[in-house]
Amino acid sequence: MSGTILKVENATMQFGGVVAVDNLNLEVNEGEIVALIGPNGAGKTTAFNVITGVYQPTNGAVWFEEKKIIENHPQGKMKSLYKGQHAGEYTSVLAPTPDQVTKLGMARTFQNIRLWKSQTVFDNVLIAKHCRTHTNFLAAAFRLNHKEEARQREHVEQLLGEVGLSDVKNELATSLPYGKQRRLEIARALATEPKLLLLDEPAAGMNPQETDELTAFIGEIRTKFNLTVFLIEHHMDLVMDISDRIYVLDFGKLIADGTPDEIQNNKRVIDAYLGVAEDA
Amino acid sequence: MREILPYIINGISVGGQYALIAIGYTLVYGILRLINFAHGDVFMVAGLVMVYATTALPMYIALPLVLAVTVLLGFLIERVAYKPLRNAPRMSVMISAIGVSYLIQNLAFYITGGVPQPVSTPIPWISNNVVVLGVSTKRVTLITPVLTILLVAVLVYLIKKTKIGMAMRAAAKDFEAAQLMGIKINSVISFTFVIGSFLAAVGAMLYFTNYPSVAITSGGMPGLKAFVAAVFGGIGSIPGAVVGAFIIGLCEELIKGIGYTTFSDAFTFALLIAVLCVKPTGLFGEKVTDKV
Amino acid sequence: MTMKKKQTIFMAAVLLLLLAASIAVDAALPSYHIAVKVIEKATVYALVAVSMNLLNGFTGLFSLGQAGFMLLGAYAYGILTIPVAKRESVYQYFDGGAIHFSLPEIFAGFLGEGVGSTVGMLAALLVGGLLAAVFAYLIGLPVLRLKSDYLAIATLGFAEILKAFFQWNALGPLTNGSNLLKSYPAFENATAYVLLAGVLITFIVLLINSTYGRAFKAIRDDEVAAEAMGINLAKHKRMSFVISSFFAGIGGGMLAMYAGTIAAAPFKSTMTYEILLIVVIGGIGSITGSILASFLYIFSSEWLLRGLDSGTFLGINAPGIFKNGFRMAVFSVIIMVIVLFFRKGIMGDKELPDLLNRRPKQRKKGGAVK
Amino acid sequence: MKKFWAMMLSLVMALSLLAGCGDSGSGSTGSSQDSGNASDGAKVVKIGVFEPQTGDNGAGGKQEILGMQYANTVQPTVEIGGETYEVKLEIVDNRTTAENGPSAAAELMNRDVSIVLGSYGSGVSIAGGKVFEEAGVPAIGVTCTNPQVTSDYDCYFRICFLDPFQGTVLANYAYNELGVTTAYTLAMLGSDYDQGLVHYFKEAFEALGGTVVSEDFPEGSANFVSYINNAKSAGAGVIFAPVSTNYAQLIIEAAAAQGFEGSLLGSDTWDNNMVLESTQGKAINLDITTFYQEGGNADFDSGIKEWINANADAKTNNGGNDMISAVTAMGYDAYFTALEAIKAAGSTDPAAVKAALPSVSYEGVSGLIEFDDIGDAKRDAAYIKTANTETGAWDFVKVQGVN
Repeated sequence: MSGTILKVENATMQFGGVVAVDNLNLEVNEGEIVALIGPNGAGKTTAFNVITGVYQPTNGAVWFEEKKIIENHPQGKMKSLYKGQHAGEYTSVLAPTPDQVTKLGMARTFQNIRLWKSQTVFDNVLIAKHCRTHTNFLAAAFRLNHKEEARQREHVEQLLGEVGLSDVKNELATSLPYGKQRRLEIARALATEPKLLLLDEPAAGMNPQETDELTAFIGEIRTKFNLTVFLIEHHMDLVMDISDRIYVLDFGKLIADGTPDEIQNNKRVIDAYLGVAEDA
Repeated sequence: MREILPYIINGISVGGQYALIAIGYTLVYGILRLINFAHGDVFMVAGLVMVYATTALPMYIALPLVLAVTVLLGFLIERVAYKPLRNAPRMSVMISAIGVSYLIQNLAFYITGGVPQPVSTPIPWISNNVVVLGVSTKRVTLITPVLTILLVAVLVYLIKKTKIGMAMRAAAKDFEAAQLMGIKINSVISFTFVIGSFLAAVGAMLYFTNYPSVAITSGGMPGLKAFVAAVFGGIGSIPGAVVGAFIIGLCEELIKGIGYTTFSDAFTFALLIAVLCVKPTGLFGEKVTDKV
Repeated sequence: MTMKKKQTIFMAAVLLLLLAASIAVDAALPSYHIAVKVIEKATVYALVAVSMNLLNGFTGLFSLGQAGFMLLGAYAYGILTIPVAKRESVYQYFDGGAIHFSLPEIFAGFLGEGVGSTVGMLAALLVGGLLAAVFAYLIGLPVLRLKSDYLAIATLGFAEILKAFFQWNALGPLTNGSNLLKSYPAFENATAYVLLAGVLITFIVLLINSTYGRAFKAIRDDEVAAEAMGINLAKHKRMSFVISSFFAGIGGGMLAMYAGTIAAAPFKSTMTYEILLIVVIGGIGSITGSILASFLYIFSSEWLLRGLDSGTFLGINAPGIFKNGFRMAVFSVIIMVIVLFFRKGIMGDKELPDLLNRRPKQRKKGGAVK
Repeated sequence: MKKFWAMMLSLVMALSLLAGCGDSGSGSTGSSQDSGNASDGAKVVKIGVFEPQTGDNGAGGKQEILGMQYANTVQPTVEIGGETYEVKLEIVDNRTTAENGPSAAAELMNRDVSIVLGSYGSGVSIAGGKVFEEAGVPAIGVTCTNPQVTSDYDCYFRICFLDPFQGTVLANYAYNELGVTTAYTLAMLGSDYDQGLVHYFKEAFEALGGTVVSEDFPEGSANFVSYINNAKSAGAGVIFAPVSTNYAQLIIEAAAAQGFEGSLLGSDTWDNNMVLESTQGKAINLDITTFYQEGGNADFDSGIKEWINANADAKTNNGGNDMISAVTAMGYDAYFTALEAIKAAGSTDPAAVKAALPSVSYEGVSGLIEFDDIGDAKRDAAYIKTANTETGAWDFVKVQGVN
């Protein structure tokens, strides 16, 4: 409960002339549940995409488990277009692809659910195990990895049991009700054996009852899987309920951070965000 | 200079022919994000109709008829083969396009018996020989690039200034948003196919004035090359398609001129792969980022 | 699990039945009988169609380079197996060519005539597959980053470039330029084709049902999600592309065997389209569908529907309608009907055993039924 | 529903496969007796026609078939062992390319033919030859000019001249008669026919002391202007392009447009009415070699013209007019050569026909047909014709031999 698992350092993401994330600095400690909130278009998902390797930041770095995993500085046309800070401080380039980031122990869900549509619930989770297999394709085709495969299948069964999806494991993922699809996405992310779980609006589109269930669920899995959770959310009840700390983003800039109580009473946050939030 | 002049004149003419086909590809791709594989075959059908019409009817009826039939064909292809698949995966639509191309070729084969149809009554005046700068060539060779540029100018005006043109641009920018804004997307798409087929028909008339017969495979190669030209210029961009077509036409003829005739087609495809790998947006294309 | 086992047994039974059927056909009919030829050709097409399905149907990569990879396999097979004594006459314009050995003869040297030459032929097929795989690897590096339709056109272009190179006279001592390669050995009966293609297709099925196959399907369903779940897109796409090309290469070698001569000209986009349409008819994402469709397609076009082209069909004599090209016209109409109205083809993404065991997911609420 | 339809399809397939096997299984065991009896009691002998009707050589194949069909109307019966047999043509489309050859050939075997005629194009002939060889059925190549067709197979015979002969004849003609010292050759990439002729032409022309510039064009080319310009800048006095009919027209068009002043030289594929038509009214010199000269046999000419004009399909297949192509005449001769062989064999049994073929001697419209040891026609002369651009007809120039 001590080390910093994730550190975003001076990260700026600029698309053409638009600065989507502006000099973002944040830290997530091991075992915490940290929320990233902000009005629509504040750059929250962009920040997630930078952290998980989908986008390469224009400038800045990301550290995971005290190791620098992502770094970039303005190059090419961006050199003259760059509007952010800390130009020139970063000189090297580290650009892992999302799958490499995942393999390091960081898994995510998506704002708009992205399950594998033609696959069953069971297979959705099993496929996520693929990144932890050690066989090559020949061995896999000739079933020389049957022990590993059996272990994985068992693991998936267990995981589905723990998230309460055992009874629907042979259904098509897309045939599940919305709440369960969200849950399946989390289960799928868990199957990659992450240390840090990033949830992008896990409660989007849920009713209050489902939201409550989800809140409990997130708490549960944190303990069960010994996880750190970093989430984006609009449901303030959920955020205030489970977060240890909160970061607030507005127009790409960090405007506040602190405990739920501190944030709730922060004047700037109330002005910028709480007053206009539609879900609060 | 004297030596390469014939190659340049010929290259520009070939480029003009490709340009008229390439616009059809680029317009459709701009809106539907679909490679209309059947476009080259529409071109071929235009040639066939021209052969049949000009032998049976006087020129002033035959030529408008070619335009009308080709435009109708383009319209029908869209309605029958692409419209029902509007919400289907991209692969299905492409397969449908390949299927249509296959169907047109096979039907044309059935009708013509697989025998190339001779252009027995070429369009007068433009098929006469002329001598330019000491180089003998057909008049159509000189007319093609001029006519191409003229038509493109009209088309650009149409797209920039008229209402339907605006609707086309809107649809190309954001398909769904345009639909929500009350643009009748189906008529815009149909219109796009009509324009594309019209230009292909004009292209076919010029092309098959230069060449003595129409075979069922006549559309294949020019079609593919025109598509390469469209990609090269930046697909979705009309000036891009035209510039790309002229560049490809010129390169092809110059390559023949320096003796690498074996690779004159292969070069076009190598260029395509190189462009796609280095700058997939082509010369004038806009960058599209996918939303995650 | 038990259901899976049942399906496996069923598939094995079907394969054995096919094998038994081809043995019976071989025993009962002379090698020049049309039934033998149809089985041989359909088997080759089935292999190639399945290899294309692996790429287009299971990994979601729309590639149109299949004919190019088949060409590589066919040439590799021909070049490596033409008997040394025949090389002078085959490479008549190139002084007997640059290669002066023949794999079947080399293997026959120390394994005996029968076994040795078979091993040599298989080795040549393997080399063809590997050659196609190496080319796929190289071309895949730049091309696989492209999105669907660009990928299609780039692979199509690649196949055209290959064709030009293989017809180039400067490479004549190797490829015989525009002239035919021939006089090479071939399998003597349909059983050999069925056996080899069966083994290879079985391997593809095993691969698709393995963890890698599942990863391919994940890429097909949602690339972004697959990448986020730790699947290396570049690696897996390349793997699928290379494996598919490997089998296309072997398929090309087998087609060369079947045809008896090799020229680059037939390996054009039309051939790729034909295979693609077989895949579509069978159902994109169904192995058994591709196999079934290959047999149906080859059987009807080579045998059953010949009458459509030559005046009399099903006893109806109408030379005015049933003339050349009618068969292909009918085919293309059927294909359009399938593309537009039965988009899932014969099998959809199901396999033959699925039809026997209803999947549990189909029992559930209305929404679950597809 | 889907399940049902998949099952039905597989069932139909399986059944028809079995039915097919059953059918012809019995057919092939008792081949000669079966094929000898038609339903109406008249005896029938079947001649297989193995020709492309679709694909790149479709047009040429069809014209070749016309000759056979006409011959069949002229002589619909044959006397075998004192009995009159009706001759039936079994036409199967081999679709030009080699991978379609074996099944087309097998289909002919399935129909129990006694002898096979064809094909236009050598690649597919070699592909089919393997099947004929296995089945022991003789085949007569009509216009496949590649030497390897007959050298590879015992069963294959041929009535036309070969590439080496034709290439050499043309080289001699160009060098000696036209007095040209630089020649430009143009062949389609991937066509063994084109490349083979160019090879022999080049060999012979260079042996005579001339220089040859060779270029290839990719399949599907339409613009030949640059090639003509290349020929002009090479200073070529003659362009030799043994290409298929379609390209021949394009080359003529381009040469006329570019004002090429030398001669175009064509091979037997150029002996075609569409090629001739495209020269009409153009300032162009075109000489070709061919198997047959229209007007060589007045009866044949007028007969087949009448037949083509009376038959709409035949006219379409002939490109819409009644000009007789050399391949049509060759098809006609091939049919009668086959009849001679059947007569000599005194049987419809393929083995007997094959045994009788080597000694057949037949005076056809294209000249005397006799076979040498390999099975090739003994031909030592080709016709050279020139296109008359005013009248739109071929004018006979001379008979040219190798020497």
